[in-house]
Amino acid sequence: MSFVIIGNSTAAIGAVEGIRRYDKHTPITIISDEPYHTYSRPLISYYLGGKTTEENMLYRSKDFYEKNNVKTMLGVKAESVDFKKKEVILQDGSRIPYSKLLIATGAKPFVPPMEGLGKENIFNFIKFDDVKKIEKVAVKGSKAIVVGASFSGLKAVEALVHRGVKVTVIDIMSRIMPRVLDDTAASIVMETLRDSGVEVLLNTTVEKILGGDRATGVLLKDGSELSCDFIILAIGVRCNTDIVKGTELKTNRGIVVDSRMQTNIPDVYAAGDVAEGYNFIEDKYMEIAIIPNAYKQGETAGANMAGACKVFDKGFIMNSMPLLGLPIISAGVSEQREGISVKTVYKPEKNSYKKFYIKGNNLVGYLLINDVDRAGIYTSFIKDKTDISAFEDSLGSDDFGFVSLPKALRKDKMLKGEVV
Amino acid sequence: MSINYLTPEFVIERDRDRCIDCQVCVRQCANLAHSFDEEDQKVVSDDSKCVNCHRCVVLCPTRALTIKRNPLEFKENANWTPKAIREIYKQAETGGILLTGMGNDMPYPIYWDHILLNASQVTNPSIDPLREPMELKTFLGRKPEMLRVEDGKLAEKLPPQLELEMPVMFSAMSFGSISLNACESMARAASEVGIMYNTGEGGLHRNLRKYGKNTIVQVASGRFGVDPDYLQAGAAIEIKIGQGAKPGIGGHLPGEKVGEEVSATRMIPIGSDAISPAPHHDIYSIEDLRQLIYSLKEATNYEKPVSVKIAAVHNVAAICSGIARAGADIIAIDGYRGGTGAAPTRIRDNVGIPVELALAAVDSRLREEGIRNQVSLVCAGSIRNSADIIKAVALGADAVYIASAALIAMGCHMCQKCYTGKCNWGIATQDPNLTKRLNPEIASRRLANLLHAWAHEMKEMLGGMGINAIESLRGNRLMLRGVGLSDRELKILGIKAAGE
Amino acid sequence: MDRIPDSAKRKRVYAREEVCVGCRLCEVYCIAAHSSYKNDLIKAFKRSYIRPVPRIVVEERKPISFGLQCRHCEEPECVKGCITGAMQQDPETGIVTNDEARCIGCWTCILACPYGVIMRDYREKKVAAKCDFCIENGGEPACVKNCPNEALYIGDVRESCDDAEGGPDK
Amino acid sequence: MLVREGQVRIPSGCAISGIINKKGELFSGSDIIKSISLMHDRSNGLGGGFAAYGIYPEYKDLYAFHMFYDDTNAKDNTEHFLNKHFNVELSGKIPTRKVAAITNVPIIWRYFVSPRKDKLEESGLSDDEFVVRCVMKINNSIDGAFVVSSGKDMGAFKAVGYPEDIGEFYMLENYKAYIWTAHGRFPTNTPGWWGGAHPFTLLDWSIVHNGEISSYDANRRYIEMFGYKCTLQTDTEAITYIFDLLLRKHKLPLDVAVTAMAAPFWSEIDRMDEDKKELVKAIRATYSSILVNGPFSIILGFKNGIVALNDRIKLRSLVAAEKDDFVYVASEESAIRVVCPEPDRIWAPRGGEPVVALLEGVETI
Repeated sequence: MSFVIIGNSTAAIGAVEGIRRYDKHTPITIISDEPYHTYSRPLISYYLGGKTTEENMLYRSKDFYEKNNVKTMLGVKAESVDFKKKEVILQDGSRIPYSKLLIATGAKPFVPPMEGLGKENIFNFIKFDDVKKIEKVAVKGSKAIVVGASFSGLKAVEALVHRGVKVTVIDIMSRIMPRVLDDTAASIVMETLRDSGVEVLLNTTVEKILGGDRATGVLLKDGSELSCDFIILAIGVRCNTDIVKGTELKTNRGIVVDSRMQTNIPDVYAAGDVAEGYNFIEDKYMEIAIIPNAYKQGETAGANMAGACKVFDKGFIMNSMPLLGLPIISAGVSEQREGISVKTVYKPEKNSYKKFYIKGNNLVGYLLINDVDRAGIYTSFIKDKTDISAFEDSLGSDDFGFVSLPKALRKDKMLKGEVV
Repeated sequence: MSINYLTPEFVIERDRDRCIDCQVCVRQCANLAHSFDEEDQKVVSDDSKCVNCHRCVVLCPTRALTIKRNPLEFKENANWTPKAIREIYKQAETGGILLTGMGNDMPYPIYWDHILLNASQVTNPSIDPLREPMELKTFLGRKPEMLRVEDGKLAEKLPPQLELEMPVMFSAMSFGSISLNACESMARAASEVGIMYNTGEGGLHRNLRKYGKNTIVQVASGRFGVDPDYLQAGAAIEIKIGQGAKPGIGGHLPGEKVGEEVSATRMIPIGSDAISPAPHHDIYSIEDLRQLIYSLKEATNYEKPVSVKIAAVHNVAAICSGIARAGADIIAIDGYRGGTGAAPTRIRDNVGIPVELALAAVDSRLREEGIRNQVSLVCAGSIRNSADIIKAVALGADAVYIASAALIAMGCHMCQKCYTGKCNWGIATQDPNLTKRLNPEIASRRLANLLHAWAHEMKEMLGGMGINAIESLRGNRLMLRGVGLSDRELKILGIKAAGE
Repeated sequence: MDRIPDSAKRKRVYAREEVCVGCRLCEVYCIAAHSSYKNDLIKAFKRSYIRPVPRIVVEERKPISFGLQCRHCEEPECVKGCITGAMQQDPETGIVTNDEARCIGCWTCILACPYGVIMRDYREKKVAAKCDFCIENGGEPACVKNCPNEALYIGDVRESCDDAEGGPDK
Repeated sequence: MLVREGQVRIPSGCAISGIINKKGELFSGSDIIKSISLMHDRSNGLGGGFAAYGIYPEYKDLYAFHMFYDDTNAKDNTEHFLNKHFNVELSGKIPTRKVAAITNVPIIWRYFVSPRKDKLEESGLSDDEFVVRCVMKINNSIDGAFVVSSGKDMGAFKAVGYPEDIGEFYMLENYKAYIWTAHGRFPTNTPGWWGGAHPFTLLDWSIVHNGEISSYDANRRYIEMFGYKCTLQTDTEAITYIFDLLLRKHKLPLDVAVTAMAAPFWSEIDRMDEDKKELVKAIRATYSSILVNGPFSIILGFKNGIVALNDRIKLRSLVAAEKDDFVYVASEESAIRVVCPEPDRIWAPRGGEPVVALLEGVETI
């Protein structure tokens, strides 16, 4: 028996921990093309911004592999999988047999075709290696263009601001973080960006990257030119399914899995950003590229690989992102659709904005800006499909908490698990 | 508006070096004596609102607070005391009768403190309660003149008895005058210790029915909460004629205290004043009492002893003789020190007699008439400690009722402001913000602790006297000696002077 | 298949709202316990340059009040959601703690915690602050120890009480 | 002047002894004197006495009143009272001999009487109750008069002095009885008063007692409700009345009386079977005031036998022995062995466990 995991990030670690809850002994092998001890991907922006150190980026402690009886093959690229022989084929042609395999290869950057992409000083913003390159050019006073004003783009903006870089961020949409923020929320965030000297250009795209060997600027759709010292492309990501392209493993945008994270091939599992898990709010299988989801999928896969029967069918999108000191939290549905009503609580004097998406008696999504305390209670309502009709009015109030809940529900939550 | 002549009775002293402005005091004072000054970001106090209940002092985590009597002096006057003057200010201001809570606090003699106990020396041994059994079990109820035994078996069953593990019971305090948590605490402690608590005239809350074995249900002039189920629910029934704190006076629970639970328990509409008439309007004479006693016995199939509680008044001995002959199984005599949730100050401080004298007179009278066995005597009205109990039993009591002591065990600090409904200790209040301060878990434990401690002490005292069963002390007045008492008082108490 | 059980019995602080007096002494003592003067309230409050945040939430809507702190869940959402690995659960005791050195204040744990008991602490660098069961102070939580009315108590926790998504292991 | 019994309660320690021949055969007072004398150090010369049953066979249907008078006036008043209420069949001085140690001798007289029919009918009382009332009356209201004993075919002989001197004084070697009990007294702070010496008797109940009961006033105040007057304020008197109340008036079996006086502990009662538990509970509840508490050992004498009893935790010594038809009880084993060196059985009864020795053929008291 041996377990093989391709990937070394959140889902992979979740899988190791999931396996080890049931099986302390079967060897696990982790194969990753990155040469690093497992680290936290989202921390690259904090690293770049000087808010954390390389050491503190470790997602698990140095002795994690040893303690969990994991053999690592780091900096080794898995090229493909021979599902018949149950072997992973490495770049050098060698083969690693597996009894059960987890594919946790994550996502890769999506870059639309544009002229001049081959120049130097154009970076992605996904891996540690990306920021290790960026930090060399992002010196105080330099000018940067960030393409993409969504989650990772704005985290890059924040990091650059912290480094004293003058940043311009460009997005094709009419507002920043268009999938999460509405106009009011976007305006609050925009103000924060502006306060930090960030220029935001919306409704436009990069036609062409200017410069010789090195990028020196961009030509925008409207014909205007912007100069810069480097460019970060943070337009989006796609599931990294390269390793199984053209095999019988079923994929759509990502690898198709069931709620136990099994693929269509026996003993092969997938988890994390590469997988299309079940989104229980949308009631469909889709990629849910967020850390909590990646961990739980990995953990579920691991448990099932170890022989347990564990289901994860409560995945949905949720994000927390402090941007330049402004906390932003969102979960679940983030757009008004048919059958969904919206409740907003806006307190400009507190720079606080709260928005709730309600479907029938259930909360299906929310957005909190600035006053994000106790957000998880709302998350739990979504997850548990709590009937909120009795206290819907108090959602978003300053003192919202368990005290707002009907007594029976409150006690049920508060006394949960007590051995009487 | 004219100026109020009353100056603060107490001053709150806050040690600024210790105060951390945590606002615990602010949150705990129902009288709003403390507040947080947002501007200065510090806690400040208003002496005039302080009733000296010590809630803030006890809860202050840094011991930054203390309360003192306002040192403000009037011109010295042995006759016009500050108290007398203040009372006039108050009445001149309000036009109302003076109200107060808890028991008579006037400096009348406390006879317990003039009575001393005996102990064995040489001629007979004291008994060590750590080595020998020491029994406090007590039965309350009518005892037959004699037993009939046939073929080694009891030929005639005893009349119903209350079996107590120690000769102490919690005295009547109604749900309404005190919180449900306070009632529950006593009920739980009573059932743990094996004694009785008393519903008072407030009916029996459904949550407390399970403590029925340890409950005396009271029937008072207002008949609140009385129905056949109620009478059946307890182990005994008590007819309340009077109360030591306010003999001859009825009771009045203001409508604001009659919330949903009190209303349901008392069987009266929410928000209505609960008025207990001064007399029972069906008892204008002793024969009427007899009728009520037997009505209650009929209603409960003669299975429960019936107690009659009266205030200790001048003619108490003759009255008790009448009550015994009217068929009562237990007589509770409540002395003038007994507590109350609310009483007119003048009544509380001036009506009634000391229970020590009343008890001695009643016990002697019933013995002279040869009817002492027909009733059990319960002594009530400010039993403060185990020695008081021992003395009461030696004077002739079968058991004692404690109430103030029980409240103090639960947290009462004797500020005597029960009637305001703002009891900061969650006892004499129905305000849900305050009642939850009394955790029945803690309070019942404290009550049980108190009783266990007293039981230990009583056993020590009994052992010292060479007695190993409480009944051998009952009426055993030779074990008592008086100090600082007149011949007349000694004679009434039926005890000798120390040295005799 | 059975999960390998934790070696220690899980414990958790529970609240009895019926007897919470709303005094907030739990907060006061929690603050002190997480200050540099653990056993001296006066110094903790008067000398601490910046007061630590309490790791207990006191909710109050009169007459109801109660304190609420980390449940140290069996399936801790905050640990699973933590992007840095700072939030960890001790496999022996089940106690969830946040390694503040590694925490970067992304508030994902606040987003994830179903009890809303993780606080934002902006004293120095921003970090998530949460109940640590006072493990550094001997594991007797200061809030429980100093609750004047036993409205907080330590209770044993059943196995598998916090359902993972999709229910417990089948 | 020091007050005497009746004016003050005087606790005392003592020696007791009792001998019965279960066949009812009579024997002289020599043995009992020997037995009680051996325990000389348990007395201090301030009181002692004897009770003897079977001494007046020729007058066994008459109540024998043994009397102490302080003076002739008391004697006259008493005789007037007696003549009014009784037919006095015979009267005379109780024979005594001069003994140096016995001083301050009162007038000692005895009367053999039967209640006058008319008075008896008038009172509506039984013979015994009539006698009891008269005894109470004399003791209470005739100054200087004291009824030493009042039973049939029995008598009490007591005095201030050591028991052996008292035996000699009363010439007890000349009396023959089937039951003898004796008492030597060690009172504290007493001048010694003849009436206060023991045994204490009522009708044919006699009690010798060693101890100081701590429940005295509780016991006294209870029995006084039943018409008894505890004029002497002694434990012995109270215990005698308790026996009289329970056995004669309430007609309770001896075991019930003993249970009331030396009750088992509640912990023991809890282990009894239901019937027994109910009975004992009722006894303790009803007769709680006559639980005799504190140290005591007593010998109750009556015409059919003796009962010896200790308090329930045996705070006083009591030894019993059997030899042939004889049963012995005494404060000390030596006091038995001095008259019965080799008993068939000798034992120390447990606290609260009575030693009952009845005449043959007698079922109960």
